Amino acid sequence: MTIEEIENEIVEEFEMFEDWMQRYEHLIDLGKSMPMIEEKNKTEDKLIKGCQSQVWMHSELKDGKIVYTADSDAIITKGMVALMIRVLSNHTPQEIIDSKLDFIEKIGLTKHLSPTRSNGLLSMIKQMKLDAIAYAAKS
Amino acid sequence: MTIEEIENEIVEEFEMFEDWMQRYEHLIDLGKSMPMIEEKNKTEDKLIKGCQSQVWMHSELKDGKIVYTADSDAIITKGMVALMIRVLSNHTPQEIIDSKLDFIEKIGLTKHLSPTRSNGLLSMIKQMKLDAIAYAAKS
Amino acid sequence: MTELKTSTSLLLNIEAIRADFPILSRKVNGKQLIYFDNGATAQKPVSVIDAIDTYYKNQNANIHRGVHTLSQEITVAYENARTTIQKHLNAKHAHEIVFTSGTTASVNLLASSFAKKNIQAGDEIIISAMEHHSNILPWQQLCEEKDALLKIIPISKEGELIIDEFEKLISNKTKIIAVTHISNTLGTINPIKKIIAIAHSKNIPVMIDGAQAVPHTAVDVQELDCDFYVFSGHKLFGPTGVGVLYGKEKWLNELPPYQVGGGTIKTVTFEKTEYADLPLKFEAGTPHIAGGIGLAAAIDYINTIGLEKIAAYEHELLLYATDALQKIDGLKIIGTAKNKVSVISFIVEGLHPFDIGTLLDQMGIAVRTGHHCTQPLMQFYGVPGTIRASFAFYNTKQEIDEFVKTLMRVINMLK
Amino acid sequence: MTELKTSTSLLLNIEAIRADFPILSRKVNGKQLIYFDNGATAQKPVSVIDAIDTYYKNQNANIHRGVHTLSQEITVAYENARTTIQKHLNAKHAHEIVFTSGTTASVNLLASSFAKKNIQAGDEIIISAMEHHSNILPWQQLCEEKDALLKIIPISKEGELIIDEFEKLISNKTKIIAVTHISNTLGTINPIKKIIAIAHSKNIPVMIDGAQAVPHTAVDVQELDCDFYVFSGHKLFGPTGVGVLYGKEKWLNELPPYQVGGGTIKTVTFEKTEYADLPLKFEAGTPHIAGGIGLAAAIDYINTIGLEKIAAYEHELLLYATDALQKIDGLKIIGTAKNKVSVISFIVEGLHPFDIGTLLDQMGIAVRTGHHCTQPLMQFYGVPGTIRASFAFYNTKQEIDEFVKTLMRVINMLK
Ligand SMILES: Cc1ncc(COP(=O)(O)O)c(C=O)c1O
Ligand SMILES: Cc1ncc(COP(=O)(O)O)c(C=O)c1O
Repeated sequence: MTIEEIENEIVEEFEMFEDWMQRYEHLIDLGKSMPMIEEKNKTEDKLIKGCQSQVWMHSELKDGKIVYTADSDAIITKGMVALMIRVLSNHTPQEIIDSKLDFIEKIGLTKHLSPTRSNGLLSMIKQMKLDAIAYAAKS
Repeated sequence: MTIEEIENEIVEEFEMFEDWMQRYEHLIDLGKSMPMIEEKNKTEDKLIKGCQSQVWMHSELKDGKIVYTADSDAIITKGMVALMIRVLSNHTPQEIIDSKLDFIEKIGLTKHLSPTRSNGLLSMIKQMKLDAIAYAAKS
Repeated sequence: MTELKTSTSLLLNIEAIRADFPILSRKVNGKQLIYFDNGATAQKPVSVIDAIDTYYKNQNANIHRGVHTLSQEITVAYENARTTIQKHLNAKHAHEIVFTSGTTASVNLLASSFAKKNIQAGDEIIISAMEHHSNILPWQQLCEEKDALLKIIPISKEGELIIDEFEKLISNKTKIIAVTHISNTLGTINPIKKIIAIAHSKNIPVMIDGAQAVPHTAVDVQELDCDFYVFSGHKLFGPTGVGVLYGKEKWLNELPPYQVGGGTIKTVTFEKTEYADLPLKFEAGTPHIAGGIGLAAAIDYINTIGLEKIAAYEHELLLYATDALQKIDGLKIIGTAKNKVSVISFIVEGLHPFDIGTLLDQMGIAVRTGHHCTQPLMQFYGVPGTIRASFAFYNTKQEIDEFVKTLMRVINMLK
Repeated sequence: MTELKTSTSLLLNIEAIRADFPILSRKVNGKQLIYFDNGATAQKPVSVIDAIDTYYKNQNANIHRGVHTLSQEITVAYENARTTIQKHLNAKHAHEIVFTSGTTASVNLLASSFAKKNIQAGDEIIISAMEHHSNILPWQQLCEEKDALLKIIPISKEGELIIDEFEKLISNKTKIIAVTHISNTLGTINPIKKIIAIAHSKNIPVMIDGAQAVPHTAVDVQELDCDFYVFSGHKLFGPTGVGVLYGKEKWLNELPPYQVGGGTIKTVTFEKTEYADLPLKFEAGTPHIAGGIGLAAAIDYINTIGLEKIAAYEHELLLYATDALQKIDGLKIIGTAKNKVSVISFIVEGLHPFDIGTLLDQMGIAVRTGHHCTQPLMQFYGVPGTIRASFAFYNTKQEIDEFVKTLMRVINMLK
């Protein structure tokens, strides 16, 4: 599936829920079942510090595609990371760089995107894209 | 006349005016005809500094009564000084110390009495009373 | 406890009080707002909002230097606001009340001004382990600049200052002690009168951070005999951007000005400047006039209710909530001092405060999560942060019931 | 001139504009208020007052650190306010906009922070002879502390900076230049672009005091290329207690923090503190949230009118009033620069400004009298003070007529 197709899938998924409480339940489930970063990769340089919670994000290039793994100390944050990984992982650096990620707006996650927002979803996306740029430059 | 009698006289005088513009005219006239301080007494230590205008105030004891003379660079301030001198001059230190000066309130001059009021009518009265206390202590 | 509950609640007409706070009728995420973040900032009664409104609509002018009526009227009003604060703190003189932009600004002013003459290399400053960053960083920074030493009064696991240890910290190099009256994270009410007495027996001045105290308790600076007392307007149901530094006249006269500019001077030439009398010496520039007026309105408001009644009612809320929270499995209250105000920090085993806070918010309940600007305290307790519910006198037991019920649901979701 | 009058006036619907400012319908001493003290502080449009009202009634929460909805919403609104200011000044980044409590605080912040690393004994700082005390004292104080030298750009009798002399003042010891964009006493618009270019040709940074400029003219900090630009909200039709320090990113990153406390840090231990990124590094403590929101509302308001139109209309008022005042016997205008905004200072031979101001006030006319916090400038002109009438875009020619008529009556009374 293309990034956009996955995005649409997620938007449909989220539209099924009646309220945000259910959406958060879903995020929590996603968080619990996320592809976890290996302990050895949980290093300081993989750490994205938010004011409230932190994220470790690791990427590898496999067959020209980036595979992300991550962890967070907060489960909701982890759920958001999981969403991002589901959308971006297993795509080429260029596809990731070009992604618009409109689904964030569509599913109403934008309120977590404010520049000062504690969990730093924005810094997370920035880091994922930066990794992609780095791989693109190398290839 | 006692201090209180002079005060009442002034209150009556001011009640005759229809508006504050006329009162100010009267103050200006009083200022112009005030018993002036001698130049040699216009020294730094006789100076009461306001933010906007300044007053020189000199006092002498004559036959057990204090005689004030003064000057100011602003004519309205001078008028107010003149009023104060008319009330307090030629009275004994004790009478001056005891004076309540209710007329200030009655003729509506209180708005010039605010702690930060630029012309410092308050500092003026304070200085006049301090002089009286000094003379009372000496006698 | 049920009996106590009814009896004290009757002291306050909470329904009427709540009607004074427009924001309390707001909905958040489709739910009725339950505002338990009062420690961060308090809500404003309509009398405060109206005072600000009236100022801008009818009275606005610059103060102190104008001869015209508007300027004179508002100068008097602003100075009356100062007097309201003076009386509220029972300060000896109105000019002992310096307006600042908040607690943080007050501490910075004091630290900077105090250091200029009174701190040399090797000198010592004492603060406590439960201070807010705003009462740590200014002292830490000046210690770095002056090569002085910052000493920390330790606390017990319950979150109480260890007074014996405090006495041992004092040396003949101690130049000032800065402690919080009430901890914003733990709710602990510190024995500041005792601390001040001990310090004064060794001639050391004391600054009290009252940011969390003034909304909950009456403060009498003369009875406490503190040298400095600081707080913010916005936590006292007043406007943002205004705060107070109370200082004893003797100290304020002695200290050099901090910020300088319009209003702080008697005369200026390019060679030399003569500074104004108190409090203007410390109030450079056009002040936050609406802030001063609004803060006085806030003080008037709480005084019509009465701080004793407020304290009694809030204590009841504290007991009620503590009782209910303690029954929740895996929940641990951080800060269990004997003397507390209505601030409860807690963690839930295995769960992240951020997750809990986010889900509570979905249900309209505003609590604070994180380090509450007391990172060293978090390090002491070995937690990344806590969830903090802080109650004001407009909160109710029904709200606490709703909060506890929702919290249990949230914990279940996360487990 | 009559023709110009009608044509430009038509640009603005003054009646409608005046209706936006509630205070303008106020009576003072039984007379309709004529407010000509805009240089001291400007009046507030109802949109600003409403923004503040709405904030307190519906949005109040502490920002930046809360996970709950109220806190997030107002954080976004506050950061949007920063962006509004950024766009208004055409700054490159929003984080180049630092909120302060006013111009005076901005200058103090800059002087103190700049001095820490960049000023040594023997260094030189240049200001001008027409600065406001708020742009004199902070530099004077730091020169005393650091044993540096304060140099003064002289002015001509007309009240214009003498640029040739300025160039001569610059040496390889000059570390910073701080000049006002527009003189609050004289109305002079200084050639700051030229000053900045000259300074930059020698690698010296320049701070511009824009307190009197932002209400009258559009400012483009990138086009000016100034390193720092400061102003107050209350003179820009916004709330009291809020101001701005604009600084180029490169400079703000380089400068150490000034006030420290909650919000300024990434991590704190008692041993060491790591400071936050821009602009938070300079914004210690709970900010004046209502102030930031209100200031943005003020900027939105003037932008709906348009600063170009405002400047054109005010220029017309300036010419009209200057013309009428010049005809009065014994009246002397202080400040006759070619480039001026609508600020007129004058004296009347043999009469004290205070007397004139007091009597004008009796007739409902608010002007400022005194030294306008520019004592060195008064010394230069050899006067104890002036009467200053400063016009905003809500003032009218009818008001000027009334003012001139009353002034003549007042002069007669005093003579
Ligand atoms: C040119 C100038 N600079 C600085 C200031 C100080 O501004 P504030 O009092 O708002 O800090 C003023 C205000 O009078 C001014 O006119
Ligand atoms: C104990 C304590 N001190 C200081 C502060 C700082 O107050 P402000 O942010 O109003 O400057 C706070 C506020 O969080 C506090 O709780």
